[in-house]
Amino acid sequence: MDMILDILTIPLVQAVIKILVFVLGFVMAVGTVLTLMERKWMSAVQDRIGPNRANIGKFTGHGALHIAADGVKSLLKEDTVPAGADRFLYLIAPLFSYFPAILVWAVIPFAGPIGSVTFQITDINTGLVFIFAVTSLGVYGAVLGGYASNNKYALLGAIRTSSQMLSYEVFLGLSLIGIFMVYGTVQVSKIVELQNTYWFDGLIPKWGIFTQPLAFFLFFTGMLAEAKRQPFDQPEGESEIIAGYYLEYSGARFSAYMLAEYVSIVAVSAITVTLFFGGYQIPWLFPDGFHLLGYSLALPPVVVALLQAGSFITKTLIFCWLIIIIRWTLPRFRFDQTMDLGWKKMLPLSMANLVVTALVLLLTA
Amino acid sequence: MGVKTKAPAIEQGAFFTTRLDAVLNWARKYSLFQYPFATACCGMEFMATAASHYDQARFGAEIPRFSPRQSDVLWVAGTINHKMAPIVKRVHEQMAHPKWVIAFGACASSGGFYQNYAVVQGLDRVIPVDVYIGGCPPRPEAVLDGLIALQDLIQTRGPTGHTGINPRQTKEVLLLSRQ
Amino acid sequence: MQTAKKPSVKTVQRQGGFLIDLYLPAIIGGLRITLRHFFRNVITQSDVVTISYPEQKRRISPRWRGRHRLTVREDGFIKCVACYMCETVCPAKCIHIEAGEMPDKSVEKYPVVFDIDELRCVFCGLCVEACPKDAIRMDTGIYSMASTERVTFDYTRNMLMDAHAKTDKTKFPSTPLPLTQEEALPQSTAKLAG
Amino acid sequence: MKRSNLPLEFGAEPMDIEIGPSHPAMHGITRLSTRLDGEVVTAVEVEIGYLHRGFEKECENSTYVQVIPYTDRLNYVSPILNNIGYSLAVEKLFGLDVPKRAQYARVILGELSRISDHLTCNGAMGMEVGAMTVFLWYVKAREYLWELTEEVTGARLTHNWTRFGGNANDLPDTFFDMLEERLKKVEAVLEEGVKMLFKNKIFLDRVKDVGVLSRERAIEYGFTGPMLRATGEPYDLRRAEPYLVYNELDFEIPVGTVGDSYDRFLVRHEEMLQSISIIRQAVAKIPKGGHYQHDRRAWLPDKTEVYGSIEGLIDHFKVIMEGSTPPKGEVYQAIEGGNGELGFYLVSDGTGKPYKCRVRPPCFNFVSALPEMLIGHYVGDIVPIYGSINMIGGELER
Repeated sequence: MDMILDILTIPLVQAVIKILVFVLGFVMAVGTVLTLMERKWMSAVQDRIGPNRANIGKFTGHGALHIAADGVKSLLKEDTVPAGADRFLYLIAPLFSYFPAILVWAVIPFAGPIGSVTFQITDINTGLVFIFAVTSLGVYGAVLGGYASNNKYALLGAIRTSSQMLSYEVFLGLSLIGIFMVYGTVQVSKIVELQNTYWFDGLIPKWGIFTQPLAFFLFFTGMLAEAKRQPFDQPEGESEIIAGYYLEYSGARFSAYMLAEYVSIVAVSAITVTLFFGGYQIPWLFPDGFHLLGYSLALPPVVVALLQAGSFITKTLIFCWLIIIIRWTLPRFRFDQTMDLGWKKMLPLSMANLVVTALVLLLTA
Repeated sequence: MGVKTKAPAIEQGAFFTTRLDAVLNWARKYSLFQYPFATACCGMEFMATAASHYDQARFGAEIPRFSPRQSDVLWVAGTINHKMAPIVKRVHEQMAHPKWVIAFGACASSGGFYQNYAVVQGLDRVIPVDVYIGGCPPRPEAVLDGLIALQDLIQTRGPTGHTGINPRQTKEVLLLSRQ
Repeated sequence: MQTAKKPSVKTVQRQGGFLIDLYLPAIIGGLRITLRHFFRNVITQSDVVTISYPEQKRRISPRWRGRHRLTVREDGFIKCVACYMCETVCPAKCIHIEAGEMPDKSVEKYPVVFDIDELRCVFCGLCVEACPKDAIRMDTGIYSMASTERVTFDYTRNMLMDAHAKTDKTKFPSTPLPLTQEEALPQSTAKLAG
Repeated sequence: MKRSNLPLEFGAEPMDIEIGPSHPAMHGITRLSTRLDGEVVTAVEVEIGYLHRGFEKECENSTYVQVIPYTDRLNYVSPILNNIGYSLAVEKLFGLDVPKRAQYARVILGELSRISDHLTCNGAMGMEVGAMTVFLWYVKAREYLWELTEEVTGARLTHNWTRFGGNANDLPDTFFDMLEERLKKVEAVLEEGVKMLFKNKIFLDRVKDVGVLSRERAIEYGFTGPMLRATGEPYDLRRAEPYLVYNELDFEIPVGTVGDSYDRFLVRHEEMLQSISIIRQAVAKIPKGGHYQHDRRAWLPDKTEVYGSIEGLIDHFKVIMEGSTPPKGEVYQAIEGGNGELGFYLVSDGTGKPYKCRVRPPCFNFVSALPEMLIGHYVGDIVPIYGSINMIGGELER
């Protein structure tokens, strides 16, 4: 027994366990379920029922088994490699699309620390910069896939992806500088902790959405574009370039792209929640319990950690849901309009945001 | 014309089906991504079937993929003329295995009442067809029945569907020679 | 030729302006509608219009032109007299009739073969209109035909008569156009042959 | 290939790309060979013929009444309008009069058809710029109307409903019972569509000022229908050359100002509202009476006569064996179809089969103007422009 506890204190073992639990147990699982939930939720918007027929005996689980059916089927489907494709790049490209969506989780805290145990895979002190570094990798999966397919539509999709993602990263970064300035750190765990400080005698939490409201809109829009979700899904642009960069992929590799898209939705939601909605924080919940207007309720640390994890997961799921509902509400931009929006509207706005933030900080300091 | 009986039931013993096959076929039949090759009037009924009132998505046959690589079932909805036939054939060839074909409506199945120089007298002269849906155009109910028939076929026959060219067993008056 | 009336013209209103340029009002307005649908459908399913087809069936019009049936007389013999009207008028040429005679002359002429290729049929209903004997009808209410085999769409005389026996005549009352012979002949004494 | 004179950006090599025939945006059946400079279309060639079904040849080999089912499949989004156009042409050939009730019934069902056509077109336009939900709602609304027409004609889409001298059957009571409720539902869906799209900048950006064709060019190309009206020309055959009972009904002709995709969208939307109003007026005014006036040359007598009298039976046999036999001559009859002027030109040599039956499809002209509308726009614009012309393969290629 002691030996097990000893092993558990080794940082590497802890990290492996955390990776398994967070990435496989949460991210991949939610990403997979989202593939079905998108179909169910869009059906609800469109006055339909959505998939519900796959059954084992009488059990259908309101369509839950369709996930299994889709998964098994796509593994069994023929894996096509088009003639003239760059075979090696073509085969490995889908893997690249996972990098940003998975690596991001390294720095995202799920709950506050209990003693020395943190619920964060690693707490590097340049966390936010790390997030940027990683999300900018996302372009490779799409570009390599589109380039290697030897298909003009796929190539168009790849070109669109690269220019869209590169342009949107610019103001994505600028819009976050406001967050750096307000909280004075780029360490993700610190930012989340500082979001549990309050204005007006502990009434209103200093969440990112309250300290940087404009930055939230800019950041969220930019993140939608990074995840290539409607209204910025020109790289996939179903009605004109059919499926964009993954046009030629079939079977398991196609599912990999699809799944990567959903996983990146989860990642986008988690980053947004972490930076702007207090991360795992519940308002007025401190490590020792609730405190509001002089009233307080003491709670053991484990319960607090559980509550925090629950809050983080709930907030993330709400954002996943919102992103999906947005997709079924809005039309998509034309490609050049996406660029216009990025360079001519979002970029000046994020700069203005910086100036205003700086002024306010200067005046209040 | 002699008396026709119902199609012979699929012989059970002829296909050795293991448990694993059954599970795999189950997955295949509930995850049919579709390629809507809608050319004409039947395309309108295809839309109606996919729309809210009939909601084809209930059967897992959602997500129209316009990339043949990613689709499992090719819905040929509408008239196929001689100019279009090579394109259907090409799309069918591009589809990744396993794949199935549904001939949607009279024109795709048999040429319908276009018995002339322009129209292919039945899709099965170009590519093998797994399920025929009669009607001009078929009601969405018929389309869903066709989909269920395809699912049954997949469950019993596995990924092959109807192998080879479907034998033309009707004794219709052929106005055109075979292409 | 009617005389042309002066048209009243209405110019359509193009939208635009500052509020629209802000993107957000419209996005929120759109979200309000989709969310209304979403929550209604998730909570009460009140907006869901889907018919769960194989279990639920929609009412279809009694006039719906479905699969054919061949009607029979009261003594059980087929009403058709093999006059080839339907075969002539059929635009799809999907009806095939071969006429025959009864040896005992009780019936002048009847179809020995009456085949319909339902896969070619375009369900226009002209055969029903063209029938002078009310012998063919499309009111079986069978609106759905799908099969993995082509042959299953070939319907022979007996199969079509079988469809007649199975038709629920109360659910699909006679279509207004082909009155039955009995209805049409209240005053006439002579019955037409057949 | 029609080319633009624009210089290539960056001196880059142009990319040739084939769009269609099987492409989600091509509605199945047209091929655009485009040359792209980056994302800008510099040259387009439209190739049609992927749905040519030999309509005109089929007509020459069919009797007059057998052509009616073929006309259903011309513009398969508004089949009854085709029925009506063709029947009016044959009736003109015969010099037949149609009972008033039948004319009103034709107006009612024709306008229902027009609504379903515009619903499909506007919905598809929404879908093509990504608003899938609106499209499905519009198709849902169309379904309500199809149930109505099914109640009358016995088919959802291919009705085969008009005859020479009236209609195959009368409007049943159930139709009138259902009508008002269904129209209300359609109006509700249209209202939702307005809220989802009409003020949405993303949608407006996609359709505004793309695919512009001036009034003069549109007239030169022979545009009719919503496409012409969107350029500001109030030309509507229901007013310009009235047929049926449109003179007794009040409606406004919506016109646009610029002639871009957006105007077409708005004109179609307004036309749906006008059609609903026309239907309401017609239902209030529809007289009692017969739905079919028998003429022995044209089509079958009443079934009572067929069953009860030898003359009726002979008429019946004759008209089916020989076909309807109009006098020698030729006519052109045009109606305002879903897409514009839908004309039927018939030549009769006095036999039971038309010597020639030519259709003037409205969307042929639109497709001919496509290169002019597309060149200089982005790839992403091809889709909404193409959607806005409402190309229907059946009538384009016949």
